[in-house]
Amino acid sequence: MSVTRFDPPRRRDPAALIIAAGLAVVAGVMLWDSARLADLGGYSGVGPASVPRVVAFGLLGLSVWTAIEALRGDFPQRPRQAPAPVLWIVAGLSAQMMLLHVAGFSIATGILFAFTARAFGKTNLAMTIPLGIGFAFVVWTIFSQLLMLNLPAGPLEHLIFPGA
Amino acid sequence: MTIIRYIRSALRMFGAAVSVVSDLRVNHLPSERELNRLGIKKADFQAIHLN
Amino acid sequence: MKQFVLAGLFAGAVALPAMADYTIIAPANPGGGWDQTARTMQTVMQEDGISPSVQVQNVPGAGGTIGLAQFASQNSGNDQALIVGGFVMVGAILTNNSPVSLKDVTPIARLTGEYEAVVVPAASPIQDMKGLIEALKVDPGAVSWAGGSAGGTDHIAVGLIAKAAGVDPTKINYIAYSGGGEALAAILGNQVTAGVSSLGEFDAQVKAGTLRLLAVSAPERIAGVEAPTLKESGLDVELQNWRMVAAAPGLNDEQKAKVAADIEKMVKSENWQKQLADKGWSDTYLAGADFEAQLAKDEAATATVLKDIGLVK
Amino acid sequence: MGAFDFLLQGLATAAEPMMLLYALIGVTLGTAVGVLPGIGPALTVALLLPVTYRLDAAGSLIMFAGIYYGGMYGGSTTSILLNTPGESASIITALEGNKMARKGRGGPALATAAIGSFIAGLIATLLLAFLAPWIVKVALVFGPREYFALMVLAFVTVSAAFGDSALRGLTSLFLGLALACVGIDQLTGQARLEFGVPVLLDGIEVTTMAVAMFAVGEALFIAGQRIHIDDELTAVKGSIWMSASDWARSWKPWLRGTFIGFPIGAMPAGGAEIGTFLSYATEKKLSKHPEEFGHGAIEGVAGPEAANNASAAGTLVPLLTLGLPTSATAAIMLAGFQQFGLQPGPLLFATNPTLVWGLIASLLIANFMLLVLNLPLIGLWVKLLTVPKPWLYAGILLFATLGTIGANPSTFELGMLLGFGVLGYGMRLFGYPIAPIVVGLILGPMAEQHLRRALSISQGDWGYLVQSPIAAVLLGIAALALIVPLILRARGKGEMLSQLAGDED
Repeated sequence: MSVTRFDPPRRRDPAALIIAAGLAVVAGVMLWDSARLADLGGYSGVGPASVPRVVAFGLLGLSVWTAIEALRGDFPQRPRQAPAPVLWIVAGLSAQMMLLHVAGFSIATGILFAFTARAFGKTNLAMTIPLGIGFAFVVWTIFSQLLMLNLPAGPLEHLIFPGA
Repeated sequence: MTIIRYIRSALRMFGAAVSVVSDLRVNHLPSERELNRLGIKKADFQAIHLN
Repeated sequence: MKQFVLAGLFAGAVALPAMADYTIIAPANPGGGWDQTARTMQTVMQEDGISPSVQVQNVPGAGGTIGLAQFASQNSGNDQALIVGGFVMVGAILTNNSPVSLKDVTPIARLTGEYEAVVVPAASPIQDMKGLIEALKVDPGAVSWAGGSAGGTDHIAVGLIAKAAGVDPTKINYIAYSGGGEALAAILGNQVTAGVSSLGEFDAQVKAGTLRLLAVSAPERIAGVEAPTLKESGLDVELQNWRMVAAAPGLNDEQKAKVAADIEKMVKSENWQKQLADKGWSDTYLAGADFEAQLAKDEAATATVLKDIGLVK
Repeated sequence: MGAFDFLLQGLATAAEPMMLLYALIGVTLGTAVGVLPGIGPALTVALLLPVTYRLDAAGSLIMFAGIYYGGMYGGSTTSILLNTPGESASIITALEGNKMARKGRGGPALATAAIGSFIAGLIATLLLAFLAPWIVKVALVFGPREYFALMVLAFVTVSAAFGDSALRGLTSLFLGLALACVGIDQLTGQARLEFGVPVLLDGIEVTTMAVAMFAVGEALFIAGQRIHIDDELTAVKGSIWMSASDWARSWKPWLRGTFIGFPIGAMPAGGAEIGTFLSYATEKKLSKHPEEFGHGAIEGVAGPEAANNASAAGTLVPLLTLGLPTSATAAIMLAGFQQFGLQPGPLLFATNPTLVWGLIASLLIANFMLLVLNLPLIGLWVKLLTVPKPWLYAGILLFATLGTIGANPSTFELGMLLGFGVLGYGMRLFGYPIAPIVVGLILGPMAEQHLRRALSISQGDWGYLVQSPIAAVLLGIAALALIVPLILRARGKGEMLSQLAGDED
């Protein structure tokens, strides 16, 4: 819910061309997948492959439309974005994903917490990582022990709750 | 006559509201013309921190 | 915080090694039949002291085959892990080409079961099973059947009925819904010719007179239900949508006997019988070699029907 | 039994202590997320879905509805005191509300917003209760073709007609429809687009997708913007209570806002915001003090705030009676019903009246709770605003991933969360609306199944789809809604271009 102030440029937009290509690729994958499905239309005449095909052709059409708008420069200009904070959050999510089953919920999520705070300007990771792990551990305790949610436990959780 | 004018103005207002909202949904600043139709000054609108 | 730690340690210390802490996998979303079965087992086993602590874990998806695959691969030799399953799983394994089948786990016992019911809207000109079969013979496409998901018990029932009536099962016009409840809307709204689902799904509407019950798939008449069996209607079809419990693969005989004994203790308890009565489930407990024989029979029959319907090649 | 008896029965259910507790949790959480910028009710409900696995259905749904109502209340606080809307439906409140606060009339502004929300919530919930049985009666004859037509209408209105660019709206919708194709086809049991990944057999989790789009995508976008405006809190000075003239100037806008907001919320893809803008414009037109607008006119707070709460209740009409979500929050609530194996729609009123009427009645109770929570406790809510952004977003992402992990602790699911989060970020960056992709994912499979069922019943005769008058009318409206804006846009192009040339910015 944020608003960008833009003035309409009139030039080719390579990024929009990439979007058009991406849409075409998705359509291609859907067509390829639907080709291997058995036609079990039965009495309706519309089988499991029909709707994916229709959606794929729709996407192809939208891809062409996007390409035309891109070439005519009708695409809206994008707000200026700083790449570093975005990458910090992506890195945090990736770290959590890879560490989750190795290090357990608290450590993995604590790193995500610290990296996100880093993206928003809290740069001192030596302080935010322990803080994040502590907070994530409290959350883990509440949700896994009280609300019986199935959250992966790691060394930290096993240390304090040997039964987990 | 007045009824027709009333309906037309209501419809125009509705159209403007739809257009402003759809602009906001895709993170665009609505156009001055649409905002004026709703009785909103663009400067006032821009003063709101939309984030 | 401290109290939690202490409580955790305490709970760990008092757990007696002789009693198993079971984890039951319900391979479906919360609220469904398998989930309810697992949670009823949890209640009874804990309350009757069969197991001090029982956990239920939902692993939904693909007719239970996702939960089954996860269960079989992660728990080999673990005699504290159980999974709930049922007849729907037999079909789902075949239609989904699941790499894991019931042969990869250790089936322990059949617990409960429900029979299928064939209904038509009260306004339908069809009065009995004979009328429905005649319409089916004239034009199979014109008779639309609403029921649960494709390849499930309801679909198999329709396939078996068509086959028994001498109609090509590939020609049936079966309309799948995500469950009997959703199919009910279509039947009540006169959108389809007939409906097939578990008797329990239609019970209230049959009693209210908005649906006409044509037949049930039980071997003999069910007490309190005024409808003939399919067999009485001249169709040699008998089908039960059963639910079972299985243990992990790779158990030795001793472990298997221990799990089977715990389950038997649960089923024989008053608490279990009371829970079944509350939920309207019938006790169709069957264990050991008898259950294995029944399972093999059901698997073979299902495979044939699914091939006949055209869902499995 | 009439609606009134059902409502009384529902009140008995909703007044059970546990249900009251759920409602209280819901409205408290809802107000909190309404106050905090960056998290809306849709995201909150999506985050809570996995946590409520173990709770009972009625209690969880009552909690979700409380969050929805609470979110609509809470959004006004930040608009008035910070000039920062907590929710898109309270943007317009900032216009007059913040001006009032700067003049030291923050108290009356907050009061008229809270009382207006209460009155609108009360009337609109009663309207919901009395309208629902009628719509249910009509909807009971709905078959697959009528539902199919209804969904086509929702697709069109959510993506094409209301989008700034039909291209981007439709692209978002079709991406949602493409994702909806993933998984086992329910009508034949065949696996589609699953690429050998067993988790995908059951399709893409709506909650994963929604959390990724709303939480991860939003956090990435805000982080990338880097312009973090220092929010300036306007202290509430002077009397908190409304003066006699404030009351006199507020009551009509409250009522008008209610009757503008309710039907717009009930329209497919209407959304709460449209009602708030319309209410503002109406109040300005009808006001005896039009010159005060733009300088803190109380009508400009009272009307829109009533409209946004009324539209929340309006949204529940199609959701409960037809199973049709018309906003992102409603779409997530639909996923909540489905989690408990319930399908909202006419049949739910017949098979589970206790739950439906308990839910409706609990909305009335929630409304009273909100009034109590909001008037005296404003100071407490304002404190929430002092949470610095780094901790706020770090917390949001922590809970976003907690929800996903709780539902399914798999690396793959987290990978999807990240992937869809980046997609959501890209969509925001390029001006693609988010709602169509979510609606496409949720309604896509339903639309496909209804279409194929309808064609199965008619044995392949496409004409059957339009032979029912209801279905034909719905499809006709959908076609108009798709084509008319395109024509208008094409015709208006020349005019627009000359406008652009003349625009100073």
